[in-house]
Amino acid sequence: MPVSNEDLVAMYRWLTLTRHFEERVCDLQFQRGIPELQHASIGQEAVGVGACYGLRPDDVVTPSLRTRAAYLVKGISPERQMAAMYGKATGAGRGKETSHHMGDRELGVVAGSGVVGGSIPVAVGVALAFKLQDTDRVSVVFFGDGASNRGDFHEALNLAAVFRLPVVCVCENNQYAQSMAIAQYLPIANVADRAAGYGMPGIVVDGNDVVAVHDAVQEAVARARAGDGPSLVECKTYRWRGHSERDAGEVYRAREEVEEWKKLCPVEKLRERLISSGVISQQQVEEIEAEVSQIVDRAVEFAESSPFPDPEEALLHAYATPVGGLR
Amino acid sequence: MPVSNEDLVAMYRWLTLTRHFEERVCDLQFQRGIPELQHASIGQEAVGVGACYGLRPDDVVTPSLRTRAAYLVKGISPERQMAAMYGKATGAGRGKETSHHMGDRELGVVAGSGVVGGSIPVAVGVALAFKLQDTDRVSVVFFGDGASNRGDFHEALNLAAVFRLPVVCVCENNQYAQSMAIAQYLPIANVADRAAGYGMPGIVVDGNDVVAVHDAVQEAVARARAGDGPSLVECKTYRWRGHSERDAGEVYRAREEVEEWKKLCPVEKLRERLISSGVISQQQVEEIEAEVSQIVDRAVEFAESSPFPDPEEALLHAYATPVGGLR
Amino acid sequence: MTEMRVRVAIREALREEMERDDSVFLLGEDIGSFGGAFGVTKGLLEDFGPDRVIEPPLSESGFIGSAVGAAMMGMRPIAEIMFVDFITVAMDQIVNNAAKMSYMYDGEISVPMVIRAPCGAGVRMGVHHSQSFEAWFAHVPGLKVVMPSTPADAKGLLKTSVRDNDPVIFLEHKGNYHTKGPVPDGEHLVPLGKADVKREGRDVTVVALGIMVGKALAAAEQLQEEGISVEVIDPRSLQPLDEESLVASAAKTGRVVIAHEAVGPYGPGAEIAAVIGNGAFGYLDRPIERVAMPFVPVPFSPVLEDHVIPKEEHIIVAVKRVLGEA
Amino acid sequence: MTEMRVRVAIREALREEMERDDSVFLLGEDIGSFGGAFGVTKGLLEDFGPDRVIEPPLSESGFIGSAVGAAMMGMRPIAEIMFVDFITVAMDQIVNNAAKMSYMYDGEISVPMVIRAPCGAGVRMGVHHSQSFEAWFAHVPGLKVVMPSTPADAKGLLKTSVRDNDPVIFLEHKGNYHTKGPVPDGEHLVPLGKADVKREGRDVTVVALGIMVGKALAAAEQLQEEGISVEVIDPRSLQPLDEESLVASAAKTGRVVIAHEAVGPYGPGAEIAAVIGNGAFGYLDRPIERVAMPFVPVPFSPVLEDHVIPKEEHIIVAVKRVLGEA
Ligand SMILES: Cc1ncc(C[n+]2csc(CCOP(=O)(O)OP(=O)(O)O)c2C)c(N)n1
Ligand SMILES: Cc1ncc(C[n+]2csc(CCOP(=O)(O)OP(=O)(O)O)c2C)c(N)n1
Ligand SMILES: [Mg+2]
Ligand SMILES: [Mg+2]
Repeated sequence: MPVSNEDLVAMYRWLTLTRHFEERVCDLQFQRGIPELQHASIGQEAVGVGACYGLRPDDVVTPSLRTRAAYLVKGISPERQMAAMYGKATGAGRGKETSHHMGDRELGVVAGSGVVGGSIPVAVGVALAFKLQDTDRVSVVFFGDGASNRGDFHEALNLAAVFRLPVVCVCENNQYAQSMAIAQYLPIANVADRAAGYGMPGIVVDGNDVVAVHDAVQEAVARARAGDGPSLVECKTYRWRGHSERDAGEVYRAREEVEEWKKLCPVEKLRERLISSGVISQQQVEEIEAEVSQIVDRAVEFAESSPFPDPEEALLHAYATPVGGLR
Repeated sequence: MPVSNEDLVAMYRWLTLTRHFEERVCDLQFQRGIPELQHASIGQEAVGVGACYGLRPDDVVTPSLRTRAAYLVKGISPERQMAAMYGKATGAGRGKETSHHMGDRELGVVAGSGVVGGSIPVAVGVALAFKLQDTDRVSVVFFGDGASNRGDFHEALNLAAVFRLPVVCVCENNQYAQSMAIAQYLPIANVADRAAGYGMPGIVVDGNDVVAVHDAVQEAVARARAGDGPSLVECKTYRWRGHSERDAGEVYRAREEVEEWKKLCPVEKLRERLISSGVISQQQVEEIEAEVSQIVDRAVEFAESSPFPDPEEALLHAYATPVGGLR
Repeated sequence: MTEMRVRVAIREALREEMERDDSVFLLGEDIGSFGGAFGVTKGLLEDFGPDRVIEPPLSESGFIGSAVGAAMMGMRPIAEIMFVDFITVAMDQIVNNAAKMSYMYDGEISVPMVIRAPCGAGVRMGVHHSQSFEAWFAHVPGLKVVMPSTPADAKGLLKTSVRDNDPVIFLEHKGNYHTKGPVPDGEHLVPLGKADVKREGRDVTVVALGIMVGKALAAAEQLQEEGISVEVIDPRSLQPLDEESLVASAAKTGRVVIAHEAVGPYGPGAEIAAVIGNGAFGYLDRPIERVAMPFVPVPFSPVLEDHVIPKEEHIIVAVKRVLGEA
Repeated sequence: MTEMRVRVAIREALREEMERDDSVFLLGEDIGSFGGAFGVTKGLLEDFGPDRVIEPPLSESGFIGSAVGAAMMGMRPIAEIMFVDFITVAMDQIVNNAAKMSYMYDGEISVPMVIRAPCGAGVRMGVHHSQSFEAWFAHVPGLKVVMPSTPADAKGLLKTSVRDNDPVIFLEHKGNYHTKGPVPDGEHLVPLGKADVKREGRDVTVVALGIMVGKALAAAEQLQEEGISVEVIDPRSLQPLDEESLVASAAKTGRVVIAHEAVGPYGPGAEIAAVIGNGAFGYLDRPIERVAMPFVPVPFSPVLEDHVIPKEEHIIVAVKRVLGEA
């Protein structure tokens, strides 16, 4: 099913919102002393937007450490995410979790692991449940190029392939794992080439082209939903900022490289397409900018005006069934 | 370098010795109460023989759980291996280790892990040392088809590829992991196809053809020695007996299948070649049989007449540098 | 009551829970036609089919992780690790995913899964097939840790574990599978966090875990002949730990021996000793003694392995020591 | 003596040992131009080149396992795990390979490697970046476990660890990297297995691990003002553990508080309490108190995290409790 103009505009709005959200956090990180260390996804927004736009509400997403867009598109409000960054009671797990690993049971988001790659088997297990429950729900999991070197990637994809589970594995290949360049750890051209080792389709797409991502993932989702098993979709993109806001990202790569990639901005790319094809006007673009900027303003206001959790709450909910003194 | 007739005869002798050794252990397992549970390699002897024959004494081998031939060809005497099976002081680690995971520092054998796949990274580390030490020694590691599903396989092969380490990864594909048939866990045709995911050569050979194994491994060894990095060599073979002597191997596979594979016996295969090409006579065959049979007799005698270790030795050598009460 | 072995009691628990609740399924290598390395799951594939008895590829991290995901989606996986020694490859999934989810979601999600794992020494399989890691898991908030000793407890604790909403590490000593004992007929549930006095006594308390319970009872029997009255108490779960019952028994007898098969240092007995030392302070007549595996790996050779495994006689010596007789 | 931070002391130790011995090399993600997540290895790639400062792919099991193999072949790898929380993915390589080799070869081979891993809470990174697992490793025969608290100890213990022939788990508390202190000039080695009395006192012994040493000293300072004389003793290594010195201090003061950042149950303090409870039995006037993280994961939000981290004030309260004042 080709995307409609409305879809394109909607995706554009998500891209813009993600960009604004991330930029705002970067601006405020030190200025306001936001406790969560931001791992900005700026430059990579098209992956999460393209992959999650068009999912069913009952599909389940497991994010990577840099998948802000997925959280937004899956419906976790900017307010809640921002509050999570501030460690507020209105945030993730009432302050227990960071925004970039948060889960949401109702919205179908699995809390991510801080251990890179550790969430891939979990997401495959989500798909296993869907299969056992005889539903046609789909599990979508995001991870980085670095994560594709972890044993869990291998074990999880193999498991998914053997049981033909409804899972779409989306690799956000941003060319770096922290300070290490992909050539230091990937001895082949594409992460997607590893799919052949599990007999599943491995697709490479321009990760800065939200439509390309969307189409590839939707195709994979359709396969999964039809019972035809898992896929690996690799989205080639780039991390504009450092690994985190504590990393200027400058010791291990050339500024020129960053500049080159900035020319391939996923937000601009879609904007140009929309404008040149006459789908939206420059004015509409500005309206969207203004709108999302306000949304982010409100998110910051919400976060800042939210209360911190009661410290004593730290002692609760390590267990779902507290017995014998466990809480 | 093509194998000479002497090489062929020597390999035939190793095959026969391995077969006899293994058969004897199976015979004696319950009859004599041999404490080590045998995991017989019968039917797979060509893999270890072909891969280890022709290695330099300073090359290092890391066996799988079913690589009796590798131990023998690397020079661990049948006496010592048999004594290890009996848990004698003349065995592996003076009784601390079983015969099928034993190591030998002098002979260049790394003690295997009982955790399937766990030894692959260790063997890659051996190769890393060789590279850092600027030698042209080679590390050869054996593992099963089941092990190729472990994360350690993935992480180790990737590491080896990234650093172009001198390691040859030999997969003993015997079609089963314990009771599970390969179709239950390998969603592709060949384990060797996974090599592409690491950009290293992946070669499939008839694992019952000792010459084919030898040639493929020697080629890979030459590549490794020349600094051209790792290879994955998959040897297709079959486990004639159960997973261990406690498993009759009959619930999960058809007798016919076993019978079919027995027709492809690696020992017979080489014998026929040697006889039909006139390299050895039937009489020589019988002489070899008699000779290895005696070797195995002596190994059993040695094992049975060897003393058990002093029980107190159990308390020693958990540490290489005993300090502060540690021993 | 029906006499049965631990192996059968566990199988019954699995069967009953699978019958009771469709969301319960088994996940493990060789648990199907093969019946599991120790024969525990024999017959279950035939009875429940391959959607309830699932054999994943040899990839413990992958399948334990997938059990976490399935549990979060409303299933109740019971995963089997063939030997607890191999659980080392799945530690991250257990410690950082299974154990953390409830907290990360502030209680809004649960991970109702059980990991069954045979533990312990005595099978002549050497350093990689004989370990005991219960102390590790009991040190992880978010996990529950169960160690049954009798067929009745094995059945009742496992059924409770399956119904529990938290991840439970269920440790079955390999040497116990053939242990026979009476199991109550009909629905039989044993709560987590309740120690069980396996034998009442006055003079000394022996706190014994898993396979050591049987050895402690045998030791108590022998000591009785010498007029020494030994109380044997089995915590049954290490997390939660029934501190109150342990302290009460210790306060009553004033002398305590703790027996487990794991190595001593930083082992489960350390916590139990610390808890009792604190809770029964002033009631103890003698220092607490620990009986444990010496601080070495478990060697293969029978003479070596037999030398390191803690036995009845070690308990007897320790009891005499706390009585001031040795 | 030169004043320096722990971070620099560790870097000096690495540098000196690399200069001294060609077989020493570093292995870890982002330890090169980036200098490591905590800046410890800054400058070492430049000085020693990529054959001595090796950056493997993101695969901790793979590269820790490869360190084992390299160590068996005569190298002395120092591997870095970026946060000890991630060591869960490499447990098998550590526990079943590194720790077992010497025993499997009956002492004929050794695995001289060090695994450095930042541990502990306080960095606002939540459940997966804040844990303390020292008790796990100290429970594994074949491993040595070191936890420095001061710059001098960090340097001296690390140098000793590099020269040791056994695998050493070297745990650096993230909150300690910036701690300053004097470090002896020239060759400075601190033995494993020797506790250090960081402050002498008469009334109460505080056994403190890692980052808790500084907090214990601060608490002692405050308590001094109230006329309470606190002895602070730092085991420095948990394996080997200097039981004698701990018992001697406890016997002297008769009152013991144990402080660590790991969660309490089955934590390192359990073993220390058990050892002291046994060794100093009869000398103790009051039950041993433990100060530790409550039994929950470490939450992200600053107000929550600050609430669970054990602090000076908790030590003060515990000291008063063992003095019968609270
Ligand atoms: C197992 C593990 N090793 C190391 C880290 C530290 N770390 C956090 S993110 C990261 C890089 C991950 O790279 P990639 O998977 O490509 O994701 P990206 O950050 O590029 O989105 C590293 C090394 C970690 N969190 N977990
Ligand atoms: C991590 C791990 N999981 C399970 C086992 C139990 N086990 C021992 S051998 C084996 C089968 C291994 O299959 P494969 O790698 O093909 O080797 P083969 O036995 O066929 O030679 C299994 C499941 C183990 N030892 N380690
Ligand atoms: Mg990346
Ligand atoms: Mg096999």
